[in-house]
Amino acid sequence: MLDADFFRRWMTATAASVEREADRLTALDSPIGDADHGSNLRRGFAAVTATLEKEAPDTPGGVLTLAGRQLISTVGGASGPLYGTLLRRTGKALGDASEVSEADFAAAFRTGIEAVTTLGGAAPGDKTMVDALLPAVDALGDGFAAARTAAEEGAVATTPLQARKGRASYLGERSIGHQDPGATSSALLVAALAEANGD
Amino acid sequence: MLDADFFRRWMTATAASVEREADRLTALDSPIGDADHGSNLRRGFAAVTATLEKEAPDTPGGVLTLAGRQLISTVGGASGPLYGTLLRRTGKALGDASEVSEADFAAAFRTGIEAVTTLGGAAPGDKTMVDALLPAVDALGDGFAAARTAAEEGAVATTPLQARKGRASYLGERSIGHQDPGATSSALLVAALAEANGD
Amino acid sequence: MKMLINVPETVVADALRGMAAAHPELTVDVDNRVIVRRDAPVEGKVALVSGGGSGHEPLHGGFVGPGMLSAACPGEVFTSPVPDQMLRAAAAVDSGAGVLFVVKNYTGDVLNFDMAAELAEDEGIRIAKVLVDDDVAVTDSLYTAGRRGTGATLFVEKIAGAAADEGQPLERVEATGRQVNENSRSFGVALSACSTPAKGSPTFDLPDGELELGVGIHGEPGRERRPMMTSGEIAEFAVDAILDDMSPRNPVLVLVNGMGATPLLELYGFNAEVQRVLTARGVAVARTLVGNYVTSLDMAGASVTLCQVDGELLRLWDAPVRTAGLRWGI
Amino acid sequence: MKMLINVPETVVADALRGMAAAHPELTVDVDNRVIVRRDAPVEGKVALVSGGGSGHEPLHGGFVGPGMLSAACPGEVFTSPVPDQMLRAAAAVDSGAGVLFVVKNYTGDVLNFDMAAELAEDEGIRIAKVLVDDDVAVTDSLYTAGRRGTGATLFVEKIAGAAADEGQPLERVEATGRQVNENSRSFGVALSACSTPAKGSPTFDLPDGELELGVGIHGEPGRERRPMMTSGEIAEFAVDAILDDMSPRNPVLVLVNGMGATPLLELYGFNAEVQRVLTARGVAVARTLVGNYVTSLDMAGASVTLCQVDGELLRLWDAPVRTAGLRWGI
Ligand SMILES: Nc1ncnc2c1ncn2[C@@H]1O[C@H](COP(=O)(O)OP(=O)(O)O)[C@@H](O)[C@H]1O
Ligand SMILES: Nc1ncnc2c1ncn2[C@@H]1O[C@H](COP(=O)(O)OP(=O)(O)O)[C@@H](O)[C@H]1O
Ligand SMILES: [Mg+2]
Ligand SMILES: [Mg+2]
Ligand SMILES: [Mg+2]
Ligand SMILES: [Mg+2]
Repeated sequence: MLDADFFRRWMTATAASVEREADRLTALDSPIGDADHGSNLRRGFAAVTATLEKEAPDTPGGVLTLAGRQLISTVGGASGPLYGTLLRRTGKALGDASEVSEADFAAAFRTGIEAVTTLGGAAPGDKTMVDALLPAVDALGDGFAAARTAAEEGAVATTPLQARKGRASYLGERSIGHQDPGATSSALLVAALAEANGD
Repeated sequence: MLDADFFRRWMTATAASVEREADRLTALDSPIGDADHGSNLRRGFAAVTATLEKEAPDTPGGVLTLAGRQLISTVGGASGPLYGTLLRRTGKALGDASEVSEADFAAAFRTGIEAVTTLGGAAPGDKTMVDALLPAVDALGDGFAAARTAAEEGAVATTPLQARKGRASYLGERSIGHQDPGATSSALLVAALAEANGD
Repeated sequence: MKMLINVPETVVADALRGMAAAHPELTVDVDNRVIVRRDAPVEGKVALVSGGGSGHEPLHGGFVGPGMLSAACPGEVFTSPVPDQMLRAAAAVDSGAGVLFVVKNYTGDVLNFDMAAELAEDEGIRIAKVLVDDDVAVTDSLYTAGRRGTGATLFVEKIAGAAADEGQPLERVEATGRQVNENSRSFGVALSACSTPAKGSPTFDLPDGELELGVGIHGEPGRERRPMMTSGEIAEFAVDAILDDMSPRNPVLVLVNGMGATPLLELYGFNAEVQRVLTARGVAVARTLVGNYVTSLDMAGASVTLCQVDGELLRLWDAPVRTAGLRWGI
Repeated sequence: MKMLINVPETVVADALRGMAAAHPELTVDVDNRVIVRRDAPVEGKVALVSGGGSGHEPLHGGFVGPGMLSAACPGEVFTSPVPDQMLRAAAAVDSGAGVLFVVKNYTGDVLNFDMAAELAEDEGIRIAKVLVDDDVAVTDSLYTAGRRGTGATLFVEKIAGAAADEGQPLERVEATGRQVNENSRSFGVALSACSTPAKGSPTFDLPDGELELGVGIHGEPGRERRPMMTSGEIAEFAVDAILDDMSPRNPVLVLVNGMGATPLLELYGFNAEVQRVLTARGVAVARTLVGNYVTSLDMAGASVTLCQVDGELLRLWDAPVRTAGLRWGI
């Protein structure tokens, strides 16, 4: 079973890896975007860990809802509302249970991802974060490590795609050949899940 | 004896060498000035030859006075009024004789150079056109070729000087080590004199 | 890339402190990143709120004042602001007559303003929205996020702002803003990329001798790269790209906009070519504005925006405006 | 260096055509290179004429209009205009009350304006002159051509222009202009060199990680090169260089001026630092202007100008002005 502490560790691990990889995320956002994805997420997840320390919600749902709200309030851009919605809706779906099973989490995470696709309108193959998140949640049944691998493969697989959503879509065919920054940060998020689990 | 045709040839030869050397003059004006000396003089002497063709004055004084007025009206910057005054005052000093001796010209040219120092306030050693013009007029007694050599040496000798007049003076000691663009174009003007004489 | 900054993290806050010092006629909330007209809320009048990533100055903060915006929300550089800012701005300027959000069509801006609208309506503030999407370099199709909002933002903010200042109701101010957007088309070119403080180096490589056609205002590359063109050729390309997509029967407002690092001397020269091409194509010009209005940090380049105007829109364009970036009539 | 131009030779003429199209309130004589207020000569009023090399836009052409200049003469890029232009301008704007030449202190500008003054007086036009020399980076001594005229030109043109607009006689307008110059000091820094169209490449090399302190507005290198500094450090250096040379007891006007390629976002941030330093040094600020006003083509960098003002000068500064580049009160 996963408790509030697990989800706090997830957020802390995400913040750490986003901090480590911020320059790479920004560099990926440079040829096909506006060169801010790394600094956006760094700002957001630093705020998330700070607020989690201060408010210390004691349920899994409370942790993720607060984290999502904080991302919405501090990130801006496309990724702020999208990642914010992902976590907030996942958190809401978890309700106020003090512990949740891995299956509960997988179902809630899928709800969160669906909220992202509703909000942003992206379908699989549009070269967005969805291309890492969906394979990850599909693989969650096989454990966090499998989800991590699926997310990473999903991120890499965005390279040959032509973007249809977000800024990269303005480039038309010139977006082909570059890995999507948002899919890359989604892979970090999922990897942090495995890390929080000690995998 | 030197007739109007000789002075027309002088101006044409100057225009041609300024045209050839414009980029070098501008390049010299770049580290210690504002990178326009070549284009300034090219514009000016092109206008001079055009106007001389159209108006065709028939005295040495007429040619130089008209050339000087034309420089004043088309060059601008520091070099426009200075070179314009140089030629205009030289021309005025030659009066309306239809031919002048080399000695007449040397005396008139000195009057023109004095007008330049009065107008611009530059003394020898201030790293200006004066540093090529004065040695040239001093050497004119030995012929145009000697004047050319003196002007060229004078121009080269500006390199180690610290500028005290014109834009280069703003640089203080950083003006040391660069040849003065105006002294360099003055050497072209004097060399054209030798060329007009067939030296 | 050298910049006149302290550290990248404080660039926006530093700029807001500097704006506050230079413009006593504005209330600048540095901590919450909201710039508001000192006299807001103006009794009985619709308020206009806009915002977007920073780096496009004077847009939007420089357009706050009588006759134009009531408030602006600057985000991080090239990053849409967050809903909290927009909500705070709306609350500060609403007189009860409602608030019009002017939103440039970028995924981030749209999502954040939508969230803010929901929150504001929860607080009883009436919200309407105009989405600006004027950039013909982007095809508006299922395969893109739709056209970008660029130069037409200035026209929308000025003209809808004048309508609001006259006391027109929210629905009419919104309709006017939409009409201005529908009547407007833009096309931009870059001679160099720009450098964001966070990245510290140019967002893309643009070799000497080449230019990018069809760029936006966020340092993204354009649709196409070509060997360098003359000002006259660029004017033809840009105007024709616009006229491929609109056939003005009324006279147009012309905005010849600098991306930030192109000297005004060049912009005026470019304007001469734009006017030449418009005349050749039979397009009548009502007014022309030349300058750096919707910029892209230190990018070299320019954009052209045309906005077709009838007598009423022209009257609103000519109406008095008093902001840091645009000012006439008062 | 790519530029948005046709060919270097027509840059100034192209820009004038573009200005003419954008500003119907100006009479632009493209062939003779004179920009004149449409309503000139204004009966009974002293006229102000300025000019200088092009590349500093909006200076001077952008400052022609009610409350400021009567006419401007743009020279080639970074090259003083010729006497013919100034004479033509003076003849076009003189109402009989005389003409004030506002001349930046560069050898070329001084010589050409002096020649024009002689010619104008031959034609019966009364001429007075204000020489602007505010740049403290240059020592005013026998060993230099004297201090350069930079940012203070804007203050002189605005304030003397307001005095002329009020109908003050030539001697008083001249005295006011001189007083403004004497009360003003500037200091500029460059983060990059600029490229003139004729040369087509940067006028000097400035490696990454270094800046030039004490630059002028013509792409000349400054007095000193240093490792890159923060915005706050630059503000301290610039303000202290100015205050070494003046001890304002009255409040000052502050101009935080961009050299052309520095984003407004950075200029506002720099202003915040300038204001911080001024407060720390006990200097009171009356008004602040931030923007690209006296530029150096595409140079990145900024300058600070302070002008000490008493109540009368401040009143004239606040007086209405309506030009392309500076506008308030009308
Ligand atoms: N409509 C969308 N749906 C899902 N993800 C999107 C959408 N638009 C953009 N993204 C994701 O957001 C990422 C960019 O985030 P970021 O750079 O922070 O925002 P912005 O594009 O506003 O600068 C993209 O790489 C992409 O993965
Ligand atoms: N006061 C002066 N007296 C004599 N020559 C001068 C003076 N000032 C400048 N010069 C000459 O003018 C040259 C520069 O001319 P130019 O570049 O055409 O004008 P500007 O300095 O106005 O750009 C200098 O190299 C110098 O030789
Ligand atoms: Mg981005
Ligand atoms: Mg020069
Ligand atoms: Mg962004
Ligand atoms: Mg010059």
